[in-house]
Amino acid sequence: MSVPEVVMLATGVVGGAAALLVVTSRNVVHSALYLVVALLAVAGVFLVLGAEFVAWAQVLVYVGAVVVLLLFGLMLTRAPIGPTGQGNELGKAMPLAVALAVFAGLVALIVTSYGGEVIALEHVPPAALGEVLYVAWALPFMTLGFLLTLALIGAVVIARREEGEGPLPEPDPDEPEAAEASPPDSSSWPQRQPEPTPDEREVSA
Amino acid sequence: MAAPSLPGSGLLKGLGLTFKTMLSPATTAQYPHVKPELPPRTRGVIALMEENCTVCMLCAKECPDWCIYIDSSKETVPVEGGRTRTRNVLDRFAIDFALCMYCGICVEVCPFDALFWSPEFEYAEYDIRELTHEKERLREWMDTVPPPPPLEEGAVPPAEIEAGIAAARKEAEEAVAKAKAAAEGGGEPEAEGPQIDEELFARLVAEGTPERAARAKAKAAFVKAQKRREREQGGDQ
Amino acid sequence: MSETLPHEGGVILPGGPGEAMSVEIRDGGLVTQEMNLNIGPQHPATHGVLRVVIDLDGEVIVRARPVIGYMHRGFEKLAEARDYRQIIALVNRHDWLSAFCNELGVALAVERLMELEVPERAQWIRVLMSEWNRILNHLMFIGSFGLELGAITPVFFSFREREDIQSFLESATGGRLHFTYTRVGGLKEDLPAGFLDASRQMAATMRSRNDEYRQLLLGNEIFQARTKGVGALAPDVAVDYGVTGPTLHATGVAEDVRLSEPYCVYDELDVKVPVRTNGDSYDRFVVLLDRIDASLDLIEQVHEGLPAGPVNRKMPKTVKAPEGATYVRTENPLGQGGYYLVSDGGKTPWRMRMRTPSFSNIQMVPELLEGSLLSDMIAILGSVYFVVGDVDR
Amino acid sequence: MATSVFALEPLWLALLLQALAALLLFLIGAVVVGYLEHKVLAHMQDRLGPMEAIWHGIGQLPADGLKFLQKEDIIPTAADRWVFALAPAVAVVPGVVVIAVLPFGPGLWLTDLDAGIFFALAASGVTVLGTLMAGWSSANKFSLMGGLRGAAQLISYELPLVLAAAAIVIQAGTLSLPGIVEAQHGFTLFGVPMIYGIPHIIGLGLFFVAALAELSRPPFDMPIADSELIAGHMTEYTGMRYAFFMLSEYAGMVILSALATVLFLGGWYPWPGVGLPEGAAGMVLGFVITFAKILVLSAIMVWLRATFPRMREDQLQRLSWSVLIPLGLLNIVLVATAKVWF
Repeated sequence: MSVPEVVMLATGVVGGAAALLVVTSRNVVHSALYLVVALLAVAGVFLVLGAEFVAWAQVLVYVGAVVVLLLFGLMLTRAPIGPTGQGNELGKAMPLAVALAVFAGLVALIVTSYGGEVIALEHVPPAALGEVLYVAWALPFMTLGFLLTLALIGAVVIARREEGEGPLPEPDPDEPEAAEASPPDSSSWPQRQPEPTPDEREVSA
Repeated sequence: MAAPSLPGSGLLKGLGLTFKTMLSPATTAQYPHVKPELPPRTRGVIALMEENCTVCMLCAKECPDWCIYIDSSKETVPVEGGRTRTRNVLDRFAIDFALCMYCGICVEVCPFDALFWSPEFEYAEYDIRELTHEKERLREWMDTVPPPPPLEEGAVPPAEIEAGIAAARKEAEEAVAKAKAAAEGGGEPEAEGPQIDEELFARLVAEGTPERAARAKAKAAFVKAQKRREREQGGDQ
Repeated sequence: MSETLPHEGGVILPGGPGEAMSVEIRDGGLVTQEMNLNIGPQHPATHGVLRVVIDLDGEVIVRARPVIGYMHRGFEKLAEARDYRQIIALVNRHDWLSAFCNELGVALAVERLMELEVPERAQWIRVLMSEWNRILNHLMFIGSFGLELGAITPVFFSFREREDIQSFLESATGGRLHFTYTRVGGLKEDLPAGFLDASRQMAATMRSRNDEYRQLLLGNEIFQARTKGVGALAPDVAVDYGVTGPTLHATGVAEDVRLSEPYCVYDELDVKVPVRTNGDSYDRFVVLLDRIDASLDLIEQVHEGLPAGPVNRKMPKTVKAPEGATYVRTENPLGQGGYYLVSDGGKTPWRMRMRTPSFSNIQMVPELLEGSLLSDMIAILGSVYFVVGDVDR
Repeated sequence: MATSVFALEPLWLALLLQALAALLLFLIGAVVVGYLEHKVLAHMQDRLGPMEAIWHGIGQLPADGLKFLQKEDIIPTAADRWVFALAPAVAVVPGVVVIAVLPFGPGLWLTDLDAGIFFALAASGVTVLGTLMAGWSSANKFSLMGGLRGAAQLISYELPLVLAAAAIVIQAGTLSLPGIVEAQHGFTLFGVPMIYGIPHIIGLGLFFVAALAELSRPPFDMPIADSELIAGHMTEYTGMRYAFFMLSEYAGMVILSALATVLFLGGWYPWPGVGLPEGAAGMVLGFVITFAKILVLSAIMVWLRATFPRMREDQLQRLSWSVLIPLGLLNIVLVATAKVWF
């Protein structure tokens, strides 16, 4: 075996093992951390295949953002540490079946598409990738971008509509500051409990 | 709503100040290398003038946290041609500085001027027991006691000090000669009680100023005038 | 300690073993559970050993409860076994930032019981010392407030000034923090030569330095965003809780003992009480800075008007207050100090009760904290001025 | 374009040397910037800072390192041992890795990736995982909140950071860091050689602000907030593990300053159009120039720390989403338009 093949195999094994641990781990946060390993392994596979840009995109988007978001959510809801019980007791058979089915489907797809064809590993410079993405596939790419933007706007709209707790409204910085010399004015005494207004709720990730 | 984000003048002003501070020399005192200059009244450590102590125990009694330990014994002193007298002998005088709260009550209540403050403060120890200074150590601190500072303009020295100075001066005068009739007590201020500028006071009251406020203003005016007079006198000499 | 709400109805999804968190769905929405958080007794934001138990919903404080008493040293009881001279050394210490003002309050109470008239010069010097002590105190809070908001420089600046002021106060009193300069019937001794010059010089320096704080913090947009509208206190609530001092002045109420019930020679001086109207953290901070200027004005008046004369009355060896009771109010740096002195004619008080400003100010904390963000808690605790020793005594 | 001085023949030797150099640069950079912070901060606060260790406290940080080494390594009973122990490493490793692509002078880089800037940003974004792991595994509520805030902040500020860098990539037409430096070297504005930082002043501001937030440096240090969360995710850490977090912070300052130097300040060239001598002299000079620029940027970070209070979590989120990100998008549009126009 050549060096790239060995590396490919190694990253594949690590990625597979980590993926298994993601679903078998009792601790959700551990699962998320195994996911990091799995995703990094996938980035490694991309790297071996010469898709440098995709590999770094994988790291930036998935490890740097998606998993962080995931962990963020977990910490918010499952704050205390320790294994998290049984969870959903639908049994292990069904997820396993679904996973196996997906795996089989993917394998079949790859085998039928490429068969025994050997792909020469070559480094794809980002410029070439850009060429493909923005020239040959410009329309699908833009459609996708448009779709994602719509989804984002939708998410913002939904998040804003929801009433509920949030930080107190910001004081208006344009509000004129009480002048040093101005006499005490009882009419400007503030409310004891300012109500949060929906407009001023924070829209965060 | 506008986020408080755009770097405004306030942010820049602060940056300017810190930058200016960076360029000016720092005020840090390089302590172990440069010793601080402490005023004479600093309550650093208590010194004992053993010779003055009569074992009256006042300091030990008045100490709020009982950190002064005194042992004494009686000694008979034969007096020629008279009855023998007993005298208190100081066997032990120790101050536990681990307990002391540096309030200075002992120094203040001592009727025979046996205790003094010294600004020395570098007597930290690794062992807390070492912080109990016995009378020998306390006597050593005596060498570091500074003379009391002169008082601010307009102050009246305490009566006993004044009396002491007067007595000493009188003695000195007697010893030198009886010829001169020098004026006594050059240093004291002429005024004891609050004096006021009567003229101004009358005018202010006439103008309808409340009496207290008028009195205050008149007093301030008087003090100012007095100071001016003193300065002028000083300039003449 | 946990005061979480009982789960009424709804579906509770199982939590893990030993897990305090469970998920409840009610009315089609996720019911979140509050997190109980102990701020203190060892926490940098509480200036000592105050403990605030808060319940958090996300970062919003739902409930807050200050737990005090970690620093209780029984000052009032101790005072019953101390003679009046010793008490003065003692009351220096519960509010270590207002040492002189506290000892002055006790001395005034004893003098009132004894019906003593204190020499004029002593009274003026008492005012001078009180005002310098006030500035010392405010500098401390100005510095620490900046620090709590994450600005680390003001505290070094304010300690630089504190150091200078303490140094020349030390030349008169012998102490840097615990002055022990007042005596029943006057002062320990008169000012040393050169003190007034040093004081004049420091007052001038302090004025320019005070502008530096304004330059460093007040105009800063981040500082304004962190403090404006945060912890806004309504004047009626403040009065109800007995809040006094700068915290009260920031709400627009100009109650100040130096004006309403003058002691020493405050009635002969032109006392200015800076007042702001919003009652929020920003205003409380501005009031502090303005009070430094007001104190400097007073100090300059004392420089001008200090009369000559003795600073002490001849006192008996043992001071005994006649039988009776009195209550003296003083304007301490943090608010109103009250000293209730009951004497049975002996050389120690029969009972001495202190009304300390910090204790009243701290009562406000739950009122202000509830509904605010955790980060605002720091801005609020830092600007409701209190000293834990003064709270717990 | 110059090639890396580390392009040696036996691959293993090159790799070894590269790893060593990366580690060394990481440590030296962190220590130098740490010392800079000690001194600049002190003088801005009217004090002297460390003065005793060797000369003007120059040995303070190595001494601190030694002290950290001998400290007891405490892992809280309730902590998740493995995650707790791993977190400092996770915080440090990305920094070391990013060093590999940073050009410190002509030929003074370990490897020149085609997608260098992209890699650097991606890898430095992984640092937050260490924060999150530390925050979660410490079994401490303050740490947890610090971790949460750190994560929220990183997600918000990663975007403006990448957007600001993307505008420069459009301008330079390459993702490679040495490539950007060379492109900048040839850049002229109306015929005058100019660093990117001047026409791209918006981008520079965005990048700098976002970098501060990524590093949790004041005024964006809410996740650490020592007066409030008591150092956030680092609350439970002691000894070497704590030192690792500090190292990663200072190294992060070096890395992001170096990136800003490359993107906006002309890298190792004193000014675009002004060349460097060939050979070793040029390398040394280039290294000195790069490092000087890094130190100036780090000093500005320290300056901000000395002056500003920290922003509240919701304020800094609002700043990112409603000011920086729209500004970043606008910047890209402007740059792209200008690029096509001229």
